[in-house]
Amino acid sequence: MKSRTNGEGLRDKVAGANPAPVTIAPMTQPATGATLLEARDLSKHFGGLRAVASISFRVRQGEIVGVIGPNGAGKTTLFALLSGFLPATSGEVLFEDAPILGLRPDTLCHLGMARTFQVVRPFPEMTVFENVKAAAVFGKQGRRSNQEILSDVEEVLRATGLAPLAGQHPPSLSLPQRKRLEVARALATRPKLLLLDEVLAGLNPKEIQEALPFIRSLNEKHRVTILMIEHNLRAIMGVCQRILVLNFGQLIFDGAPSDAVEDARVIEAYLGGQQHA
Amino acid sequence: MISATSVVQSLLSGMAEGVNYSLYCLGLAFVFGIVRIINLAHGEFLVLGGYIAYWLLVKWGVNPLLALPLAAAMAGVAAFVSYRVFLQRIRTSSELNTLILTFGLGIFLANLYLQLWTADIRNIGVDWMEQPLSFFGIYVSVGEILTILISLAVVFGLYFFLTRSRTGMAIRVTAIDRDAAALAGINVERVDLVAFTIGGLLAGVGGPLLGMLAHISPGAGLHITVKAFILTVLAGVGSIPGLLVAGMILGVGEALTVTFINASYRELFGFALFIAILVIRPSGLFGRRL
Amino acid sequence: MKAKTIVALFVVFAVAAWSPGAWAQGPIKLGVQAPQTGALAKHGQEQVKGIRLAVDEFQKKHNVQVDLKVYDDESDAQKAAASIEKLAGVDKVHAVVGGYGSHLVGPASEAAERYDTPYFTTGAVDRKLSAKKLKNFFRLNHMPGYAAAQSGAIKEALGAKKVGILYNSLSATAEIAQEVKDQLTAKGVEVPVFEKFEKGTTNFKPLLLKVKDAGCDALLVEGYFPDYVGTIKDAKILNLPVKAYVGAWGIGTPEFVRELGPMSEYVYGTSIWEMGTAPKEAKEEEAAMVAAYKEKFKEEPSYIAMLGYLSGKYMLEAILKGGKASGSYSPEKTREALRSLDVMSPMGRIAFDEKGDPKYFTAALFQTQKGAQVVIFPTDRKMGEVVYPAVPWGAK
Amino acid sequence: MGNLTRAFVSERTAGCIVTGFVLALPFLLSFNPYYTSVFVSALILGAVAIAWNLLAGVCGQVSFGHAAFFGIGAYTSAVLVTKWGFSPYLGLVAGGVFGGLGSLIIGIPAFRLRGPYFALAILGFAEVMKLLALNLTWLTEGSLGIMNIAPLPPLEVGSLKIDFYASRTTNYYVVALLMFAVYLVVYFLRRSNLGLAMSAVHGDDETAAGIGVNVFRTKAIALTVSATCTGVMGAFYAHYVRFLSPDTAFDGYWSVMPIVASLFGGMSALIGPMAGALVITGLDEFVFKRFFETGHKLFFGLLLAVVIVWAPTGLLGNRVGKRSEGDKR
Repeated sequence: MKSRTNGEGLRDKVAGANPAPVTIAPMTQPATGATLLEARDLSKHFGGLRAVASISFRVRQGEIVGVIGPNGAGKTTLFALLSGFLPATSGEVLFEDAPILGLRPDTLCHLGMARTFQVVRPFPEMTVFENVKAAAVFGKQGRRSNQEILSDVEEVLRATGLAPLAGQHPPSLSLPQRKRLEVARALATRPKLLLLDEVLAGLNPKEIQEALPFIRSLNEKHRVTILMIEHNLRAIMGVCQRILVLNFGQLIFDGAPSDAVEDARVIEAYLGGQQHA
Repeated sequence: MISATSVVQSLLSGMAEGVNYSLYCLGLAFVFGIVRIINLAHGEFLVLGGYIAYWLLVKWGVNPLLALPLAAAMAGVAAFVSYRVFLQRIRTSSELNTLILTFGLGIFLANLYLQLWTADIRNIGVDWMEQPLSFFGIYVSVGEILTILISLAVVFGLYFFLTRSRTGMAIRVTAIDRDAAALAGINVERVDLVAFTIGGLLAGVGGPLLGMLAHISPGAGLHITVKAFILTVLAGVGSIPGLLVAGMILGVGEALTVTFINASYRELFGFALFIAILVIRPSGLFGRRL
Repeated sequence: MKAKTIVALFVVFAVAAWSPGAWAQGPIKLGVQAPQTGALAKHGQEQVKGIRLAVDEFQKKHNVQVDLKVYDDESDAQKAAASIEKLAGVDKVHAVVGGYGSHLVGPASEAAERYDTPYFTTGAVDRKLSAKKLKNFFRLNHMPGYAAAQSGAIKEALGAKKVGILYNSLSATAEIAQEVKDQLTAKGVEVPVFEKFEKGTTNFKPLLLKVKDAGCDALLVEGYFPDYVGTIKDAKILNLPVKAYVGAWGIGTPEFVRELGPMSEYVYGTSIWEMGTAPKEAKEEEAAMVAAYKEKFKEEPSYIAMLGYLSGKYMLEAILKGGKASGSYSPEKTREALRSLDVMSPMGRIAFDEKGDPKYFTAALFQTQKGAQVVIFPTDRKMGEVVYPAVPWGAK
Repeated sequence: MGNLTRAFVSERTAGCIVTGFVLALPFLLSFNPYYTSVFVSALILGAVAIAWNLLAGVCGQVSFGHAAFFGIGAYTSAVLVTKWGFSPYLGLVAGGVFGGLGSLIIGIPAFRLRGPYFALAILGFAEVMKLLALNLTWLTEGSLGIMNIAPLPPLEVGSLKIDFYASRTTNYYVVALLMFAVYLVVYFLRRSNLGLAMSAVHGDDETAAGIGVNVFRTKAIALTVSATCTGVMGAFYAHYVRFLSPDTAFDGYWSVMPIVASLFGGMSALIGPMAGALVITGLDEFVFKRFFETGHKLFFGLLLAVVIVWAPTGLLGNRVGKRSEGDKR
């Protein structure tokens, strides 16, 4: 595995740290538009409840795809299925054309898929540095020198603006900082596909404004494909090239964000959802 | 070689033993399910009930109907005091700490009994309870029937208390979702105290029965605690009627192991079953919430 | 005058030189290692009571001060050995008595051997203990004596044809069960049921039903107090049709009678000593010990207390005798004194073989009749007639 | 790397203090054989507690049944030495190996259990092992136990003969050596990448899996190493006490006391469990037993309760644990 130096420091605008050369994910393939992730008739039932009902979609390399839907629409369940945290009831998931259902989360991570959690889950007894280091060490298989790992960790910390906080323990961080740690940890595994579960939730508008270019930069400069769940519609419109809309476990829309707001079913899902709420 | 009557008799004895097992472990399971404390001093509370009953029944000839509630009440008081003095102060720290605390409490109590009442083994013998009755060649004693009735009454009493009474509801809600309960205006701290005290009371009922069916000694508590553990896991945390079934499975399984295989494998049966259930079905046989 | 004075002075000096020689040894230091807490606490405590009584009497009788050190081994093997380290290594006691449970006495006697300190136990019957041929190891009772009393009585006094043996899985009971079974089988008595149960068993019915279905005449329970309580209670409920109930040790004691009341009646048990079983020669000693014990502790002595008493007594006598002979309390002299011991005691004739085992030890088999222990076997120690068939749960 | 090394500075300080104390202890006790033998037991316990804490404190998997591995180690060595004439030194190694293998038997099915359920599964395993030791008479002599287990044979270093039969002090130093070996294994393991994985699993095993940590393998290594160390200590115990029965080898003491010592000393510091074992033993021996011949356990129980209420993070937990955190800031 070779890492490539990237001269630009776009994420530094988010982090507000010194511009510096950054090494993050390897780019094994350029964003050719080939399918990176594909779900076919993916379902998950909890007893009688169909949390995810026969969903099919594709994510192409280099895309930023948003997943939206009312509460309880099955977004987080979908993520759990894709990332191997929950076994699916039926269906198929292909990652780089290979079936991945039934693989453990750590194997998926080694293949190049990383995720963040909606509710941040840092390792509380480890420092920020150790949190990220663990991801750098175990995110990819194969032995790497300590030197390589450490430089990776430092790059990710700088990129996410966590470098000054490296020695702190997560409980002492603010929420935006912890969210950044969550992303930093996922990033340190050098993923091809990043599943972001509401990384913007709980941030104030200013913080969101800072975070969006960062997400875009991950995609543009490092060609990390991103699938992100988001509640903040404005944010998702601004950053995603395509969105998936879920309602009651079903995929009701798959297309450009601008088309979604016109779609009758999407409007009904959001308004209807509000009426019942 | 083994007659059919003996098999039936053995089966029945296992069921009776099982019902009593359920009673012995009720307090521990209850406290574990509600307050999330594994009370390693459970057996010692039970033994306390046993000693109180021994003194009242055997030494002072008090009526069993009065002695039993008194014994239970004393164990309840002991639990109440233990909670107020110690446990309450560390509710926020780790589960492990409560484990060590109750373990220490158990050692303290067992040795206190040793100092107070010597190492003598005590038997609560009430003559009329020991009389055997015979039905179609199957024998039971008055005391056995009585203890089974008491056990069932306590188990179902607790069940109805939890499902019907206001306090019971509060306890259940707290067990299911502490934060929600607190938001709903339930004083969860008080629920913990009440639940722990009830756990002591329940143990206190078991003590006299243990003294009647077997015997009590200062160190008898630990064995009971371990058995209670097994049953709680077997039944699934939080399932009170499940305890009865689990108790019976254990009691009958042990009895039939002796009848058909060998007495040396009796305990092995219990632990093998325990591990098997844990691995196959970690939530226990009836692992639903209350 | 002068000569007289000189002679007198000489005598005084001689006395001073010799007798303070004995005095100069100072008090006898006797160590006790016994469980005071934990599973065996009960037995250990009784044992210590007996030893304390022996110390009292010895001090009065010989006017020699005895420093008694009692250490609790907490019913734990490591602590048992450590107690000996403390007694022999730190307190430098002249000898150790006590010890209960073969698994505690094993490591303890090993430790005593390391310190070359005589070790005299009354609570460990395992054969392997003396098989090591430790030169400092002595005991008052051992397993074959118990087994012989049981098998002999079952065959000869009761004439049972089929015997069911249930035994506690603990070391001593497991060993005696095996021994009794072998002896019975050799005598032509059938043993169709031979089963081991765990300590803490409370439901004995399935086991007893096996005894019932096998048609046994006698039920032999090699266990401890709780096991007797459990089996007798369950046998009563099942109305178990056997003709005799025999327990190993610790049955028929005053505590047993107190706790079980009428259900203690007719049980058989092996005993080393019960009130009134002393041979003629030792009747007086027995009565004196019992009276003193009651006076001191306000309760009847059990056989464990008696054993403790005797071990304390003979050990102290041996230390003193050895010390008198040589001028110092040396382990070697104490051992010699013990090995030369041959007396009639309340528990029969006492002398040791080269392994430290009691040469003449045989237990007696008694039956509890009206709350008292009536020895029925061996015939030469017989105190009364056996009531057979009779079981405790048949008594009213 | 700087952060990591700094994090261990105070641990190292605490380690040095405890090491110095352990080495000097026989001198402080003026080689009194009784106290030395009491502290041999304390160090055995301390080593088991350190091993237990690798699994619980570092990897977050609490076990209630370390007696299983202790007993397996003890019996392995005792059987090999008494029945097949192995050298007791080889027995120590074999005890560790079998302790580790035994842990896999229960670990593989039990790792999917969480929290108290994992702990209880190990407890059940310990009981099963004890019952097997009781019933496999042909191998273990059943309840009669194995007596006369050979002590460690004397070592001859030049003209110096180190004897383990009579001297408690040599036994003390051997067990101290074993304990420090266990400590170093745990210390370096925690500093390695594997230690990082264990800490991650401790923090949150799902997230750990999400960043590529093989959770099962990590837990298995923590358990196996912990059980191996415990097995070695069990084997040493067999040759030290020289008598083994199912009740003593698989005694609940070996399950419970390591937990007590760890909590007492503090689980956040690797040396905490060791310190806890020493303090508990010292208090029981020098304070409580002084006052009460028979009732000292009563105070021991009360002390446990009081300390847990008064210092829930343990004696060293407050100092070493907090200090190291402060260092990192």
